[in-house]
Amino acid sequence: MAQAFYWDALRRAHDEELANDPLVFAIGEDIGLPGGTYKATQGLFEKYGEHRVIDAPISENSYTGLGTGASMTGCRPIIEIMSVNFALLATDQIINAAAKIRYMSGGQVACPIVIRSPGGVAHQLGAQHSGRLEKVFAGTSGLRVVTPAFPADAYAMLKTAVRCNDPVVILEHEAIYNLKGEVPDEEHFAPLEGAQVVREGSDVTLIGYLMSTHWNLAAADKLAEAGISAEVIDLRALKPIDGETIRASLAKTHKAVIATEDEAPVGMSAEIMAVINEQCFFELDGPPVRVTAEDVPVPYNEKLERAAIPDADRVAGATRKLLGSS
Amino acid sequence: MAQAFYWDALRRAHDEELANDPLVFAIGEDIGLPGGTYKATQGLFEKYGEHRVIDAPISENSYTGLGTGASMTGCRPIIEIMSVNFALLATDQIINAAAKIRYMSGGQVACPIVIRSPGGVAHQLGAQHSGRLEKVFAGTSGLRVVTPAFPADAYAMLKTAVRCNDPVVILEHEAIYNLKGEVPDEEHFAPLEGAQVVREGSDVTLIGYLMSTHWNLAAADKLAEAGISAEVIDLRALKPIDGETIRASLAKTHKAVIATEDEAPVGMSAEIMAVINEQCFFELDGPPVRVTAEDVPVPYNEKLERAAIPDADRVAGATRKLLGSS
Amino acid sequence: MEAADRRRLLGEMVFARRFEERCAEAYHHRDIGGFLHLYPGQEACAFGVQERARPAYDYVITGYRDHVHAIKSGTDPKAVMAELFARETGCSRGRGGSMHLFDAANKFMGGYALVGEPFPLALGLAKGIQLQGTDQIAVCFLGEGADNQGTFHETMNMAQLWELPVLFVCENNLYAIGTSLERSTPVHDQYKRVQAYAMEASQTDGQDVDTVMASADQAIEHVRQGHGPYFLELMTYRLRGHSMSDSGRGYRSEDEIKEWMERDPIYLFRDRLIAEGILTEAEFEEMDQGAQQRIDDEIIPFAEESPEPDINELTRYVLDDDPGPALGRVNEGGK
Amino acid sequence: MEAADRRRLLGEMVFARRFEERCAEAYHHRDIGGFLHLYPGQEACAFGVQERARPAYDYVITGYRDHVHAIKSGTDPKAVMAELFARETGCSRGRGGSMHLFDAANKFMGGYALVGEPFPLALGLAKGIQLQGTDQIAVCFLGEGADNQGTFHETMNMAQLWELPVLFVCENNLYAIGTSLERSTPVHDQYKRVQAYAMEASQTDGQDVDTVMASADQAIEHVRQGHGPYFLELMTYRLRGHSMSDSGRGYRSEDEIKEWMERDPIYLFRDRLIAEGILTEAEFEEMDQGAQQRIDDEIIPFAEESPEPDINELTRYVLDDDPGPALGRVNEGGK
Ligand SMILES: Cc1ncc(C[n+]2csc(CCOP(=O)(O)OP(=O)(O)O)c2C)c(N)n1
Ligand SMILES: Cc1ncc(C[n+]2csc(CCOP(=O)(O)OP(=O)(O)O)c2C)c(N)n1
Ligand SMILES: [Mg+2]
Ligand SMILES: [Mg+2]
Repeated sequence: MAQAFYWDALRRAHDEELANDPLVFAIGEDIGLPGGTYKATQGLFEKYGEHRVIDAPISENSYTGLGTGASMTGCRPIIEIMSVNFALLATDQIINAAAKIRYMSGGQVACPIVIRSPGGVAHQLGAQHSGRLEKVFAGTSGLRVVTPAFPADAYAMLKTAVRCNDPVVILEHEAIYNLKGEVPDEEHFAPLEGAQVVREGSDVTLIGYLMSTHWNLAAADKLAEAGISAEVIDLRALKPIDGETIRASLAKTHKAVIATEDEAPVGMSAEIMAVINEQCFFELDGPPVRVTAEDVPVPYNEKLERAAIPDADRVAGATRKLLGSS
Repeated sequence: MAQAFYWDALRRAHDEELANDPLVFAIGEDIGLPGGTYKATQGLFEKYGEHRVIDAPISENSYTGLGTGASMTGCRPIIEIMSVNFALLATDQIINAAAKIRYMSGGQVACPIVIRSPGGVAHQLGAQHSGRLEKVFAGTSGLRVVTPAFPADAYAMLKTAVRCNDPVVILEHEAIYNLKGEVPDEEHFAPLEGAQVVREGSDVTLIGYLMSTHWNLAAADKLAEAGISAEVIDLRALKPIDGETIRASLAKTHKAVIATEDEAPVGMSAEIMAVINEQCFFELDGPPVRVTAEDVPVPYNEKLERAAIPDADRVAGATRKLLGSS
Repeated sequence: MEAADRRRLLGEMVFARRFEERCAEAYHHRDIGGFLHLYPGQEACAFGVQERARPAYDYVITGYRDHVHAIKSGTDPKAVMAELFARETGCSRGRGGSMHLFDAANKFMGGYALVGEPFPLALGLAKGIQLQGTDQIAVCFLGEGADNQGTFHETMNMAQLWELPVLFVCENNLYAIGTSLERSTPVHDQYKRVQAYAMEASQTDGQDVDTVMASADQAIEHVRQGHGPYFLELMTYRLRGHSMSDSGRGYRSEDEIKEWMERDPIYLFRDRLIAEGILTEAEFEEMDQGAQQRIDDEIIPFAEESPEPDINELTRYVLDDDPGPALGRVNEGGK
Repeated sequence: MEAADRRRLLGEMVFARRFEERCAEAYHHRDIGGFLHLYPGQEACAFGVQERARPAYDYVITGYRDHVHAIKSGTDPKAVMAELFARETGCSRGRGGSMHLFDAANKFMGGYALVGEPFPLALGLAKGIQLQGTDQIAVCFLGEGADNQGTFHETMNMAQLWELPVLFVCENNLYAIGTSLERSTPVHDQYKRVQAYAMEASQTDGQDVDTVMASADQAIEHVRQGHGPYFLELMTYRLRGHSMSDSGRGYRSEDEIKEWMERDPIYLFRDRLIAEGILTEAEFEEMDQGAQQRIDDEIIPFAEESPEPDINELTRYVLDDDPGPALGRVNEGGK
C-alpha cells in the first residue's frame, strides 16, 4: 500500500490497461509527446508509441467520434478532453452517438469508450474554464458517469471503465490531481455503481461527490468540534444515484445536506433531492438542504469566485442551521 | 381574436418583428427559400430578402455563433435549429459563449439572440430525433428558457424574446406545430418568466410544460369524470421555475404530480421537485410524484416508444394512486 | 467483369429500386413510421463502390438514407424491411428504424440521423483497422450537404494526418433537403475541398455504375494498399423528395428533374447491357418482375408476420446485459 | 509612413512587450490569477494589422492571448492591468480575467478561452456590419491550432459564401501548446487551407511589422471594399511558454528558439529605424525606459489601488439589469 498522487494513480491505470490489451489506446490534446496537461499519460507515448498514445489536433467532437468508431470494432479508447468545458464541443458524439448506438442497434454494437475530463472550479480560471457539466452527462440515458474523489478510486475506476462494455464518462477535477492518497499495490478494480460512506456519523448525512466530498469531510471535522456527528456519503457514481446507501444513512440521521459544486437549477443536487424524496421521504424529518453554487457564470475575481461556490464552512453552516444549532 | 395554428402564430411573430426592426434577422436550415420545415418563416424570404431570412449550410455550431456575434453589434437574430437534437452541436456557442458573454464582459456586451428549436418525442423518429434537452439549457446560468405550449404563447413569447436583451432559448415541440388555438389580433407580448394556471382545481396540482401540459389537461378531464378536481399549472418558463405559483396551488391541494416528457435523471422533474421541497415542503402531505419518460434512448418501435414516455392516462393513473383512489 | 456478374449487379440494383418504392407504399399505409429517406436515382453510388469493396469484410457506415447500403453490405432485405416495420426480427431489432439500420455481422456499422456525425465514426473504424492490422478498409457514404459540418473538416484532417484506411464517398445529389449546393458553399466541386488536407480525391459520374466501379477500384486500391484515405465524389441525383414529406419539387425545376431522369442509373446500365448483348429487354422485364415478386411474396410477408419487440424489454440494450464488468468483476489479468 | 508614426509604433510595441513581462512578474507575485498567456515575440502581428485597420471603429476579436490586441484597439492599459488584478476598474469589471478582456466602446469584442470559438462570433460581427451598412470590418486573430476546429471550416465556408467583411488573421506560431503544426495537420501552410473556400489568402513574415502592414493594407482593402473575407497568415513565434505553467522548452529545440529570438519583431524594427536614421540607440533606450516607467508608476499602482468588485454584485450581469423587456414590458411599436 503506497501513497500516490491522483494524477499518478491515473497514469498507472493507463499504463496497466495499455499493457494488458493491445486494443486499448489513449487520445487527447497534448497527451502524447508533451506528456499530458495533468500528467495522466506521462511517459506512455515513449512506451506504447504514437499509434496508441495519440496527440490529437484541437478537434474535440471528431476525436471523440474517432474513439467511438474504434470502439465499435473492438478497441477500448481512453479519450482525454483537456477540460470538461471543451466537451460541449463533443456532445453530439457523446450524447447522440456513443450513448445511443447500443440501443439503436438492438444491442448489436457496443461502444466501450472511456471519456476522461476534468471539470469544476479550480482557481480563477474564469467562466469558460469553470463549468461543472456532470448534469449534462448524468442526465443522458446510455452513459455511465463516475466521479472518483480519491486517488484509489481514480485508479480503480479508470481500470474498470476500460473493461466495461458501456460508454463511461469519468469526471475528474483540476484541483484534485495533486491530492495524495493510499492506492493498493496490487491490481484491482472498483465498481462503477454505488456510493460509499467515507465517514460514519449519526446526526446528519452529508451527501456529495468529487470536490464536494472533500468539503463535506472537512465540514464533518468542523461539526465534530461542535459535537455534531456527520456521516459523509461520497456518491462516486452519478448515474444512477445510489438511493439505497442514502436511505440506510437517513434511517439513522433523518437529516440530509446535499452539497454540490454545480449550480442548482437542474443540477445534481436536484436529482439527489428527487431520489431522496422518492426513496427516503419517510425517513426525513424535514426537507433536505441543498448547498450549491450560485446560478452565475463563474467570475474571475477571487472573492466573487469564492462567493459563487460552496466550501466546507458553508456546508457546516447549513448543517448547523438545519440542526437548529447555529 | 382568431384561431391560428401554432406554426402560423410563430410565422406572424417573425413577420411582425422583422418588420419592426431592420436589425432582426432569421437564420436556419431551409428556413428561407424552402419556407421552413415547420413553416415558421413561410413567405418571409420573399418579403425580407436573403440577407434577413437566411438559409444556412448544415453548420449548427457556427451559424449559432454567427447569431451571437451579430447580436453583439446590436442585431437581434432568431436562430432556428431544425431539431433540438442538432443543438448539441451548438452547445459550445450557446453555453460557453452566448450565455456567458454578458457576465464575462462585466455587463458591457449583451447577446440578445433567440434560439428556437423543436424537441420532444414526435412519432417514431428514433433515438437521434427524440431528445428532450430542456435540462441542458435550463441548467445553464445566463440563459432564459421558455416552452410555449399554446399558439398564443408561441406568438407572444417569441415577440418578447426578440425584444429581450438576454439570450433566450425557445423550446417548441414537433407534435404541437399543428395545434390550433386563440391568438388575439392585436400585437402583444408575454413575459418570459412565470407559470400560469391553465385549469383550476382543488384536489391535486398537476405540473408540467410543453407536451406534458397537454397530457395534464387531458388527465384533468379524465380525473374530473372520477370526481377529482385537478389544477393544472403550465410552467411556460423553465428558468427559473416559478415556485410561487406552485406554492399557491399546493396551499390548496397539498398534493403534486409532476409530469415531464424528459427522462428523470437530472431532468426538469428533479428541478421542479427540488423547488417544491425548498419552497413548498410544509404545504405537502406527501412526496410529490414524478411521471417521467423512462431512462432509455427513445426506441423506433411504436409500442416501445409509447411505453417510454408518459401520456394523459399515465398522469391520471399516478394521480389516482397518489389520492388513494385507484 | 463477367457478363453474369454484370447481370447480377443490374438485378441487385433493380431489386433495390423496387425495394425502396415498396417502402414508400408501406409508409403511406403506415406500416413504416418516422422519417423515411429513399434512394432511387442514386443506386449506382452504393452499388458501384460496394461491388468493388469487400462486403461483410470492409466496414460501411452512412447517414439516414441507408437501406441500400445495408442491403449491399449483405444485410438480409427481410431484416431491413422488418426493421422498417419495427419488428424484433429487424436488423436493429425494431429499435433503430429506417435511419438507424445496423448489421454488425456484415460490418454495416449503421445509419445515423445527424448530418456529418458518421465522418468521425468512420475515422474510428479505420483506426480500429489500423490497430488490428488487417487489410480491411472503412467506407463512409454521405451527402454533399454533410461536407459543411465541422466534423468533415476535423475528420479529413486527422484521416490524412494519420493516413488511416478510410474511403469517403460523397454522394453529391446537389441538394441538402431544399437547399442547393450553390446556396450553401462557394466551392461546388466537393473533391476540391479536400485539397485543404492534401487528400487524394476525384470526381466521377455517379449515374454510371461502370464509371463508379472504375473510380472505386482506384480509390479502394489506394486505401487498401496503405496509402491513406481517399475522397471520391459521385455526381448523382435523387429522383424523389428528400423524405416522405418532401415532394422534391418546388426547389428543383421540372427541367432539371427530367434531365436527371434521363440518366437514371438503372436504365443506363440496362441499356448498356442490352447493347453489349448480354441482356434482352425481356430478360430485364423478368428480372424486374422477379424483384417485385420477391418483395411482395417474401419480404413484406416476413416483415408483417414478424413479432414486435417485447414491451418488457423496453430498458434492455441501454447498457450491457451483463452488469459484471461495470461492477469491476473482470477477469483479472485476462483481456 | 511618417517617421514620427514609425517611432510611435515602435514605442507601442516596446510598451506591449514590457507590459507582458510585467504581467509575468505580477503572476509570480500572485497579483494575477488563473491562466495567463503572454504575447512576446508576436507583437508585429497585432500591431502590424491593427495599425492599418481603424481602431475603435473596426471590430476586433481573438482568443485568450488577448492583452495586446485589446491595448492596440484602444483599451486603456490601466484597465487591462486592473482586469488582470481582478478589479472593478478592469475592462471586464474583474469578472473576465486575462482570457476574457472586453472593451465594447473600442470595439474590442473579447478574448475567448475556447479554441476556435471566436471564428463564428467574428462572422457574426461581420453580419452585423452588413446589416448596418457601414464600411467597418471585423478582424479575427487566432492561432494556427484553432484551424483544426470544425468552426474554422464552417465559418470560412459561410464567410465566403455570403462575402461578409471579415479579415481572419492566423498567427501561425507553429505550436498549439506542446503540439507542433506538423503533428496536427498534413497541410502546413495555413493560407492554403482556405483554398477549399475560394477565399483570398496570403502568407507573410509575421516578425517584420513593415511586411505585416503591407499585407494588412492589401487584405483590409479587399475586405473593406466589399470583396468578401480575407485570410492572412502571419508566420511568427512565441518567445515564452504557452502559458505560465509551460516553459516553452521540451517540445521546442534550443536552436529553434534561438533562431526566432534573432528575429524578435521589436529588435528587427528598432534596427531598421536606426538604419533609416529616424531613431538612435539612445532614443530607443529612452523609449524603453519610458514604457517601463509608465507601467511601474501608473499602471501597476492603478491596478493595485483599484477596488475589487462588490461581493453583493455577484449575481449582477448574469442577465440584463432591467428585467422589463423580458417581462414583456416593451415599448410597443418602438424598436
Ligand atoms: C446535424 C443535423 N443537422 C440537420 C439535419 C437535418 N437534415 C437531415 S438531412 C439534411 C440534408 C443533408 O443533405 P446531404 O448531406 O446532401 O444528404 P442527402 O439527403 O442529399 O443525401 C438535413 C439538413 C440533421 N439530420 N442533422
Ligand atoms: C476548445 C478548446 N480545446 C482545447 C483548449 C486548450 N488549449 C488552449 S490553447 C491551446 C492551443 C491553441 O493553439 P493555437 O491556436 O495555435 O494558439 P496559440 O496558443 O499558439 O496562440 C489549446 C489546445 C481550449 N482552450 N479550447
Ligand atoms: Mg445532398
Ligand atoms: Mg499556435
